[in-house]
Amino acid sequence: MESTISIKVEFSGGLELLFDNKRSHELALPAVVPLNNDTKKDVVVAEGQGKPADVAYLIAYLRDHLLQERAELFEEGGTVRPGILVLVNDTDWELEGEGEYALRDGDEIVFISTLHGG
Amino acid sequence: MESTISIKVEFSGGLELLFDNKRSHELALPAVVPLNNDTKKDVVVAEGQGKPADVAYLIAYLRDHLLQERAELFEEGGTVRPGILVLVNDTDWELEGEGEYALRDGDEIVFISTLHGG
Amino acid sequence: KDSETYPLPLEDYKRYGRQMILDGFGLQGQVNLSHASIAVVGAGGLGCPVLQYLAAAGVGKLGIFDADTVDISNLQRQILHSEVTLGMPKALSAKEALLRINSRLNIEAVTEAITAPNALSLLRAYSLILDCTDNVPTRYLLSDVAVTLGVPLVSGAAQRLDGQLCVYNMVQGEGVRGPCYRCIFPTPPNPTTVGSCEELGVLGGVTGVIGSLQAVEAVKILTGMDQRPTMTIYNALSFPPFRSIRLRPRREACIACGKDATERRARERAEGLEVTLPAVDYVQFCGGPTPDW
Amino acid sequence: KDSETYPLPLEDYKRYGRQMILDGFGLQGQVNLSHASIAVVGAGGLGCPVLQYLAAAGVGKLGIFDADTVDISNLQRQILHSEVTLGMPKALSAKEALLRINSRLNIEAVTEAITAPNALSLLRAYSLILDCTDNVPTRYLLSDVAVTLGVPLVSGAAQRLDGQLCVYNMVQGEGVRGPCYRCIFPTPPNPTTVGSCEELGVLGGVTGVIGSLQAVEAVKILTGMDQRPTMTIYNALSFPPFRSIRLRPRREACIACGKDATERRARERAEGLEVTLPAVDYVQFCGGPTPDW
Ligand SMILES: [Zn+2]
Ligand SMILES: [Zn+2]
Repeated sequence: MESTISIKVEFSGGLELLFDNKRSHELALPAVVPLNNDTKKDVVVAEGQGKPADVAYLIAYLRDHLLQERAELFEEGGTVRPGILVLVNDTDWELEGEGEYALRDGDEIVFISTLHGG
Repeated sequence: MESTISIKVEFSGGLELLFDNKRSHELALPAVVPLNNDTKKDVVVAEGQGKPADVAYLIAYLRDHLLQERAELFEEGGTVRPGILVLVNDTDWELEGEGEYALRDGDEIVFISTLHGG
Repeated sequence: KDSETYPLPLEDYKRYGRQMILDGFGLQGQVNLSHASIAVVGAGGLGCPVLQYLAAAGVGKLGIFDADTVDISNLQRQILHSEVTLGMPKALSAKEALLRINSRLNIEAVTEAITAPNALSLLRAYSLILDCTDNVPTRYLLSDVAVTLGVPLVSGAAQRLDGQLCVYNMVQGEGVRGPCYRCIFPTPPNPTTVGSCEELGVLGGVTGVIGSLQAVEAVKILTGMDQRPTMTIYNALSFPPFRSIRLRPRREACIACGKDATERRARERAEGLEVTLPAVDYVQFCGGPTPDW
Repeated sequence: KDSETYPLPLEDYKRYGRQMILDGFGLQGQVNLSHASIAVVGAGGLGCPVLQYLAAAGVGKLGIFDADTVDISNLQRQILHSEVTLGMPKALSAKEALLRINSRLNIEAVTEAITAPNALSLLRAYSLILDCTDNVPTRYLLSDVAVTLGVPLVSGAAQRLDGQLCVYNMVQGEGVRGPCYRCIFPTPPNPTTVGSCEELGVLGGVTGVIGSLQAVEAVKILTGMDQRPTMTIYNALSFPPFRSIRLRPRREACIACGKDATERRARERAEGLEVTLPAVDYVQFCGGPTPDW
């Protein structure tokens, strides 16, 4: 099956600076992805060896394909670095299973860097 | 056909005072309604004599069933009184056909009274 | 000689540095602000935070228009006025407070009420109008003035725990402007449907939120940051507390900004006549004299 | 004798009438405000509008905590300070400005920096803490203090054209409290990922929006209006400019507000000991000394 899902990604709190200064991105992701979140375009997922694209895969995908520089400002150990909050359709991702949340067509995922200025 | 649709209605800018001081209402409306927006519960719509429930019907319904007092503060001549802006899923209703917009299950309609204070 | 070399006095680089380093603002943004003239109509709950932030940001000229005097009941939210300026015209009280923040400000404080006969001449010198007023007839009048003078109108309103923000008559690109107030509300509400702050009350922080948003919009317009015709509404008790709406385009039939009115003004200009407002009796059009605010 | 008959001085009915007539506020709301003590930590971009609106609203006691002095680069947004108070401690400059607005205010101006050793004793007298600071270690410290003292924390932040607002440790009903800052951000960011206002800049109006929202939240808490643990984020250039998020519940394993920490504090209280903060070196925990803001 070669189907893809379309999602919307937003960056806020300065994270957009890492992504070409664009806050809003529309992405098409493969519906089924490797268990190890390998994001190479030509990777083949063997029958029964994949999982639905989830937020953990999205984080890897953003790091590998959209990030312009300094990956450590966004990703750390397979998840977002400390100080970044993730929203799944305007809900704190902790309520949705964090990285294991399986993306659905039309979902909106927001990455917010917490601010400290006053 | 006896089907109904569920919609969410919000009041803002002081209009909620006319509706039991409740900003948020969940409503179930008949999917098909009389052409004349008769909102009586037992009205029978003859085959081919109805229309899909639209915003004009919703305004009549709110006036007849939810309004607590002083209908002229909400409705006038089959539409909202001057100074009230209507949103269909966060879009100005003028872009959606105003009263003729056919409601869909899950729609959110917001009625905003324009404010003048400073 | 400095003014030949540098587009801003040297001390301004230090004073306004925190905003000049913003993307899309820069030195040019600060130069734009320093040359801008903004009319703030109403020095009450909304006008106070608006004036404060525009003064602090280094706007070249500020016009303060208010015919009221400071009353004790204003102090709960009108944070430029004080116990010491009770009874003073608000425009003068605000001017005094602003000069404390920024002594180099050029301020025109007008204590005359803005009316249809004097509005165009009082506001002609300004490149942007901020509506911080508290009554319906003046809101329609300011919208018509903005359309007639071809300047954007940043409109704020607050009552109880509710606030609204909208930018009218905004440039959208090549000759295209967003809707005016009349495009959205062609018919004024019946005065009996309109409450006042005196009757309804208002929370000070709510006026602070909306006034600050107006100041942000003004800076965005003057520095040329991205701008679309949207309306934002706020309620302190709702979830979500804010909603933003994309507005309709301008109405062809609008008596202020529609086709006929635009042609009339073009004709007046071509004939060297004074450009005029739509022929409307604002007070009667809005159903009678302004209620007591 | 008046004070026996009336819960408020008579002039207050006039001065605060515009908010006392609000639904859910009323006379009791004003009485609550007049008895409240609020600690505002940071008298900078956020603290200025916060203090202004809380002072105007008639809060009984305000604590202003800031160890900085007024610099010319502050004046672009910190609207309680002025050219006249350059070089003065911000806490004192702010106090002077607030007393002009409301001479009856009871203000404690503290120019000592809040640190782990002095935080509990400095803040113990307050029923609500507002975080208007500009650095990571102090944000964690204030959250821990709020949890330890059992008071809500209204937290604001602003940088560039972005702002964030969140209420932590909020009472949710019978013994249930919302998450603390550590529940949401258990691990502090690496200092190299954190910019300062000096490096990144900030627009004055943005601090006005967030500070005003903090003041509204404080009034909601003190008057007992509806409250849920949500976070609101703002960007002046986004559409929509505001987003609000429902937050997770508190974390059982949180080192500040989780099960173990709560039991430790209960034990300390039972044994008549002084209640203590989590054993954290805030500066080291956050990866080194505070950057230069
Ligand atoms: Zn128009
Ligand atoms: Zn916690």
